[in-house]
Amino acid sequence: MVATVAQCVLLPVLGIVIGLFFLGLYRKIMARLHWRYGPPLIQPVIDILRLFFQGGMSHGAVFDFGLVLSLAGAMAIILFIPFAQWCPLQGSGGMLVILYLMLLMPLGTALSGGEAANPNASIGISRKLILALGYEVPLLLILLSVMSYYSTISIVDIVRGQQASVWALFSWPLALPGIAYILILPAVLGVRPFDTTTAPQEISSGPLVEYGGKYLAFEHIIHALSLFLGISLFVNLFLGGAANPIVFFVKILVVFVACVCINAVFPRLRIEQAVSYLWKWPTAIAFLGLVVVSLVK
Amino acid sequence: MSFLFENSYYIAAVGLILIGLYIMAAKKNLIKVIIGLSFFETGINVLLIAAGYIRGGSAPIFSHPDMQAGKMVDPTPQALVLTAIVIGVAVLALALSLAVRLYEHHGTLNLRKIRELKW
Amino acid sequence: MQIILLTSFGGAFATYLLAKISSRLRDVCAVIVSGLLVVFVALLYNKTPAATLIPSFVGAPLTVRLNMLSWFFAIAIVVVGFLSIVFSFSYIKGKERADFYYLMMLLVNAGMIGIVLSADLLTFYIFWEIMSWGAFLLISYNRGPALRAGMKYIVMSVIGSVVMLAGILSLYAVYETFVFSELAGRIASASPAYSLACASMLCIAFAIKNAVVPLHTWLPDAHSEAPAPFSAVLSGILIKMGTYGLILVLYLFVGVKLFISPTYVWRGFRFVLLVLASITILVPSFIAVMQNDAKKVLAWSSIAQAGYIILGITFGTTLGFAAGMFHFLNHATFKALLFFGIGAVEYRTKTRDLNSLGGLLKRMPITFIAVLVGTCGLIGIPLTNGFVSKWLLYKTLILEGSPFLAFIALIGTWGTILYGYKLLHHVFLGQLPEKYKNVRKAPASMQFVLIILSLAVVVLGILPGIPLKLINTIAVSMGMDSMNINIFGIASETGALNTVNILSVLAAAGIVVWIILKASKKSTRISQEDNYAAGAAIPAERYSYTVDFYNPLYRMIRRYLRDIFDEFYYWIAGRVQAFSDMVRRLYVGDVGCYAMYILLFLSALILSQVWWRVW
Amino acid sequence: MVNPVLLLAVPLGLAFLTPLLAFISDRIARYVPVAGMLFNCVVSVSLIPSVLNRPIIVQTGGFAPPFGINLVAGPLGITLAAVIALVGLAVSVYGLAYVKEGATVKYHVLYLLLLTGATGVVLTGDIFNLFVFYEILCISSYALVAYSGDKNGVEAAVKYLIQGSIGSGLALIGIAILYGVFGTLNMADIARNIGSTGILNTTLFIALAFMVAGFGVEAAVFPLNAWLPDAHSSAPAPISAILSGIAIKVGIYVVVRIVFTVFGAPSMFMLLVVIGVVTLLIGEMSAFSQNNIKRMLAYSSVGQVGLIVFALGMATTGGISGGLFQIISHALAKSLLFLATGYMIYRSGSMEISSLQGMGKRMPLTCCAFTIGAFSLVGLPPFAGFPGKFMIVRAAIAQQQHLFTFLIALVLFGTIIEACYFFRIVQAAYFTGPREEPDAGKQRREEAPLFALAPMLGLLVFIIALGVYPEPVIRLLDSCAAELLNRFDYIKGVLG
Amino acid sequence: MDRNKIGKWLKQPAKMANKYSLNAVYFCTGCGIIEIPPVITARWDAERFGIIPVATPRQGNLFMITGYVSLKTLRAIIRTYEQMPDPKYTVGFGSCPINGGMYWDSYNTIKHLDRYIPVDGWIAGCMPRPEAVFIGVTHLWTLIEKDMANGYLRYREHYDQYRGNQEKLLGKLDWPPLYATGIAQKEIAA
Repeated sequence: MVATVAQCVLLPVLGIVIGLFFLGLYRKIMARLHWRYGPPLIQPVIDILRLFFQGGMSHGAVFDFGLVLSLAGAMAIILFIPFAQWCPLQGSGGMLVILYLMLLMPLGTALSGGEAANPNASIGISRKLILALGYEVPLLLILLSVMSYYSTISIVDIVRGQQASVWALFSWPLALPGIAYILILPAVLGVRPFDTTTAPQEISSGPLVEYGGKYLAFEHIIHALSLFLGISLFVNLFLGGAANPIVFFVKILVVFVACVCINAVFPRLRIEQAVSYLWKWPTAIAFLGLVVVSLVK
Repeated sequence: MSFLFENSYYIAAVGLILIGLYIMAAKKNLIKVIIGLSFFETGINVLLIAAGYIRGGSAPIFSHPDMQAGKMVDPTPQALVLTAIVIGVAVLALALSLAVRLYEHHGTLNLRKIRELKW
Repeated sequence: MQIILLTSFGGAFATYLLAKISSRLRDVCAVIVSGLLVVFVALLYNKTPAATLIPSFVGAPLTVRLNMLSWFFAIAIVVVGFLSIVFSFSYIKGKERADFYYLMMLLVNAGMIGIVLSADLLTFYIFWEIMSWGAFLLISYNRGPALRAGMKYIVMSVIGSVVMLAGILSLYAVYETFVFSELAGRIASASPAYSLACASMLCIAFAIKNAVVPLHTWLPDAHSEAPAPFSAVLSGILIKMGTYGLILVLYLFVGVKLFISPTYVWRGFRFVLLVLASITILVPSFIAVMQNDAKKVLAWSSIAQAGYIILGITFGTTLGFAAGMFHFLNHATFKALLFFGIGAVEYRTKTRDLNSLGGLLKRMPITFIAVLVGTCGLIGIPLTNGFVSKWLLYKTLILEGSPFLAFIALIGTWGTILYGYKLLHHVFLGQLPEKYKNVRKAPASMQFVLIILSLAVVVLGILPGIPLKLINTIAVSMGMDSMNINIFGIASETGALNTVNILSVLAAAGIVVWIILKASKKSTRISQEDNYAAGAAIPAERYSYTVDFYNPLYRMIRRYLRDIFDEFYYWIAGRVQAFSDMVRRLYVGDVGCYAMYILLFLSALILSQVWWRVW
Repeated sequence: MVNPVLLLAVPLGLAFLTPLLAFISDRIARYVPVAGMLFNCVVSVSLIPSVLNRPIIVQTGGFAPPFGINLVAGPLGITLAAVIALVGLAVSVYGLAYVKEGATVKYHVLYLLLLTGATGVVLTGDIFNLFVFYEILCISSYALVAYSGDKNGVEAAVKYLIQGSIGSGLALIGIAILYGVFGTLNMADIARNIGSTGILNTTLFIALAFMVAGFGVEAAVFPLNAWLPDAHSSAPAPISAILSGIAIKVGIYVVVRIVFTVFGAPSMFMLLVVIGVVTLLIGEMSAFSQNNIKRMLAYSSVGQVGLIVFALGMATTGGISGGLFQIISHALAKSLLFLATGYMIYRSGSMEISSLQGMGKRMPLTCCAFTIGAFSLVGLPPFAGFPGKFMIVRAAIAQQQHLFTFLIALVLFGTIIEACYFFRIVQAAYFTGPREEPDAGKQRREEAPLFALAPMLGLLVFIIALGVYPEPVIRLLDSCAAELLNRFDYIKGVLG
Repeated sequence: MDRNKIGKWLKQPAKMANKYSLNAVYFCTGCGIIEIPPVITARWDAERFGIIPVATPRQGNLFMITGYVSLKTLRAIIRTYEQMPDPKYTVGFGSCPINGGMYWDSYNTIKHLDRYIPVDGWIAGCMPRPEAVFIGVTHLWTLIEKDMANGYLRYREHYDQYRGNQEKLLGKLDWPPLYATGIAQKEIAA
């Protein structure tokens, strides 16, 4: 019981720390790929600190509420996804709960951005939701293939199943959804070339347009958490999770760095281009994967 | 030949009926149609009478003690025909009076032109 | 039982008569009647009375009975009916023909109660028809486009009715009975083809009412044009009478054992139903995204949600059945809530055009919260009731090896998210247009209804065990396996659900974040005019991006989402009309020709006999 | 025990008394039809229990049945007589208010004659007598159609007269042939002579064909019904009501009586079924896109006739009692519709459906009556149309034949079309037109007068009562069906 | 650069965070903006110092007025400045904002930016080189360190004056005053 509560407290903090680290790393890697020196790794932390000391501007109760919902949702999901052997809420609904809790992040941001009443925010939200629809099609196919392959809706069982044999990414029918997941991973994470949602140059950073001060700080944290969550979901589903936190951290780090390195060289896609990409190859592969999995079963 | 002779009443009746029906179906003028109606009814009346007629039979009245019922023509059709004639007259009268009214309204009795009520 | 029916029908007419005296009296009477119904039905919990209404109608008695299944439906009917009456107070005040409106509301309500109470198909059919034409009169109530909607509704409804009549009588022709309980035993023994034919006919009728996809076209128009309180009833309850009918057919007449048995006939039947249900989920969800009329969005959404219910019920496992039943209850709550909410907005702003609304959050906060909760339920955000039923559905679909169905259902949920957010955003978020600056809060009676239903959505989401226990009882009585229910969800080896964990985690995280938010440097409150617009001041009229909200998506999917069935039905209707026009050209108006008709008939009759001896 | 002859004698006598009374006072003359129909109503209803046991045979002039003219007051005859009297009563009360100008006295005379004819047809046991009553009915209806003397009325009357005369002439030919073959005019006697072979020789068949074609004109089955839409739509409202409600039902009665009882020709049943379905479809489809409301109602009558003939042609107890029930419900509902429409047209001044806009406000009760009548015709519970339709469909499905399955599908299709146009009118009456403030509505009310409203409400009560509790009537109709189906009982009952 | 001195961070976290996270509002007022891209891209890489351009004033704390300010631009500048959250720093960039520069006799540009919004520092030159920008930033750090970059406080303090100047030049402004104005105006009148 105490251990569970401790995990419940610890894991979100860990998630935030790792997420911020990833953000810093992301900026650093990007800078290096641009032949720049780049900011220090802790630059995101400095930014967040600064933002907390800056007075924010609130548009109303829902403006606050949306962000709280978003961040709380992000923190809650961490408890449902195994971090190595730690998964405090494994018996509370499994993958399906994760899927639905993941909605809270965009929904909260969308509510908050909507209350801000800025058209740029509206456009950004619209893009966010369309993009989400775009990557959910292959993502759902992928998740369903994994779940029906292991005949379970519990992510812990899926991890256990892989640890018993091989990693799903390297096992036969599940390799297809694995590849599809790799193809859509940047879209899930919302990094380049799929950062149309918050494109600063086009729509003044979209839903974030009215965020200043602590609100923006929260938004950064949410972004950090979503990076962490997206990758740890991938690691759990296809790279067999991990037996101890260090290995897990290494795994997500490797995946993240690979993902960033590959995608940093792409220019930003237009939203239709993004969606049509997502609905072509990744969906086709994922669909094939689901067909094969249901035939194999 | 004898067939024609023996059935002459029936032939006449059927002929009248067919003439009447032809007129009613084919003629344009309402008065002619009414005349056709009259033909038609007359034909039916003849048919009824013919149905009860016995060649050489007497009137169905026991005016003579020797008379046998078998030799008499059937009286019932005659009674029927009387009724039918009355009915026919009534219809005819009504038809003619309606024809007058129709002419008042339309200025014509041509049934091909009186087609306001259709479809 | 009789008291319930007497109250419902008598109450309707009493209300109408009292309305002639005073409108205040009418309102009171309507509320008393609908409230009494709630009480009566609630009192009958877990009782199984039965009664005969008319000993012999057309050679068969009209009987009523109550069991858990019908109680489950009945309680939803009376509660939503009660709330819709309460909501109507301010909504209908000052509109024309309010007396008639109340009469019809109560009558439709009574019809629905009759449907779920009836113990035989004849009674069922009679109440069904009463409900149908009552609904027709209510749908047409708003005039204008409502006429077309009403026409469409009643034509499809009548088609459904005649098909159902044919189905009922086909059953009767073989089994010589209308009574459910007697039919239940015997159908399994009949020839599969015949019982399949009967079942399909009944299913078509129920599918029309339930708006399963090829038969759905009446619903979007009817729902959006009906008066708001009735839209809520229509969407929440009335179309679910089709669901009730389907349950009767599939689980009672056919029997779940036979229905999910792997025999060729029934497997095909079930397959067809499942495919239709998944199409019903998928396509309408995305059509809803493209609508610009708030109630049309909800209407299409009703079709899609009905698809979930049908999918659950036709899937045939206990979990699937539970999902369908629970989703019925949820849909009754959150969709009624949404219709009420949008109705309140419409009442205040006199429009439901999404492109012209906006920013009402600051003017109608309670309504916003209600619609937010309703939308969350619709999407299935955890801690709302929609989540639990969808969870059950997905779980059974995945574990029983139908991942494709699960996929379609999940994608449908994404459509739901898109239009759900669109609804919230266009009505409540964004800039408040000048002309709605002075919009007032919804009236108290409306707020009461909204609050009650919002609470219901949340409470059922946190304590799903309450209805699930009931559903479990029903499922067991239908001959299915029992589920392991606890108050916070479901426990099993293949994946448990525990809402209290989710609740506590979310609540804790939310509180922590909230405290951080409040504890850090205080933010200044700014108005919506103070908004970043590249350094320009906000134009006073409007500054809100709502037209073509999902434009890139529309461009991509619009051409695939034509309502071809609607077009097809209109085409058929046009053909029939043209053909009818041709037929009536037979009566040319020329009496000679008519005389020829008579003679031709006569000669045809005689000649056919003389030559061929037909007769 | 009342003598059924009174059912004929009283209205007939009153008909001739009316002009005399009119010398004294026009006012009294107006009430004569009401009195006559009230009397008929009471007598026929009081006769029902006794005829259920055995039919009452009335001999005229003391001749025993084969020779004299007799009345056969069986269950079917008395039931129909009661319906005729009931609808006649309602329409005559309506006429008190509606018929105000023109030759009112002649109207009442003709009206009484029409009803006498109708009652006579259903009660008589003699085929020529039947023809005579039939002609009384027809001639008075020709005259009544033209009663208003306007353009359409006269045109319709002329057309009706020509077709009707051809029809009755053909029927008379049939009677003549029968008489030529058997030498008797008593229906029971003819039936006995024909026997139960089931297959008719050519002569008999020709007689049957003539009679079916002849009487079919009044029954308005498909190719013979061209007069109906004209006459029903052009006649004054009460006459339309009585024609639709009663006259065509009498025609159907005659056809059915001849086919079932006199000839006992099972081979003709199929003909009836087919004709019925064709009539139904053509009637409903023609009504579908009508803009003239009365014409639409008239075509709807055609459709209903088709349904009734279809039901009767099935020749099963269920089918026949369903068809008879449909006769009753249609008589009530259609006359209600015509009565209601009469005042709606009177108030709006046009027969176009579009002119019914806002009628629901102007004449709420009339509109309500119209709506319920329409619902009943469509066959919605809890109105009288439902049990009838239900029984018909049940009987058809109970046949368990593919042909009937197909036909019933067509019938139901017709029902759907019927629903379409009736609901359209209901919408037009209630939900179109200018939206009004609730207070302003009261001033513009122009409800029909009390005398017009009372019969409508009376019919309404009957429609609902029949719809809610049809069982007694169905039991009555079952014995009527038995009368039709067991011709030997009929023969035995009449001839002893 | 004292970015890595943990003691300072613990002592004055707000000041340190403000210093090393200067987010510049990406607002191209005039020709001077042409020098900003080299500053933030690979050649000079301002991100080393935590300086990145951001899309909206809500997110930024550094406002660079890059070049001449026409009347129309001034309106937007004022609006943008007011929308930035406190603390915020303004830097006049190039000679035009300082004294009008080559547009000193133009009818349509302003000569002294600091009449309309408070300016914390100037970077002179026409145009200043990127190096000058970095020098300007290091000066700004010093000012922040010494609490002298207090333009936002001055703006609040003398809001009436600023607003008065703005309205005198631009006529009626489309947006309501940021701070309450009544009391101070009375003082002026007195």
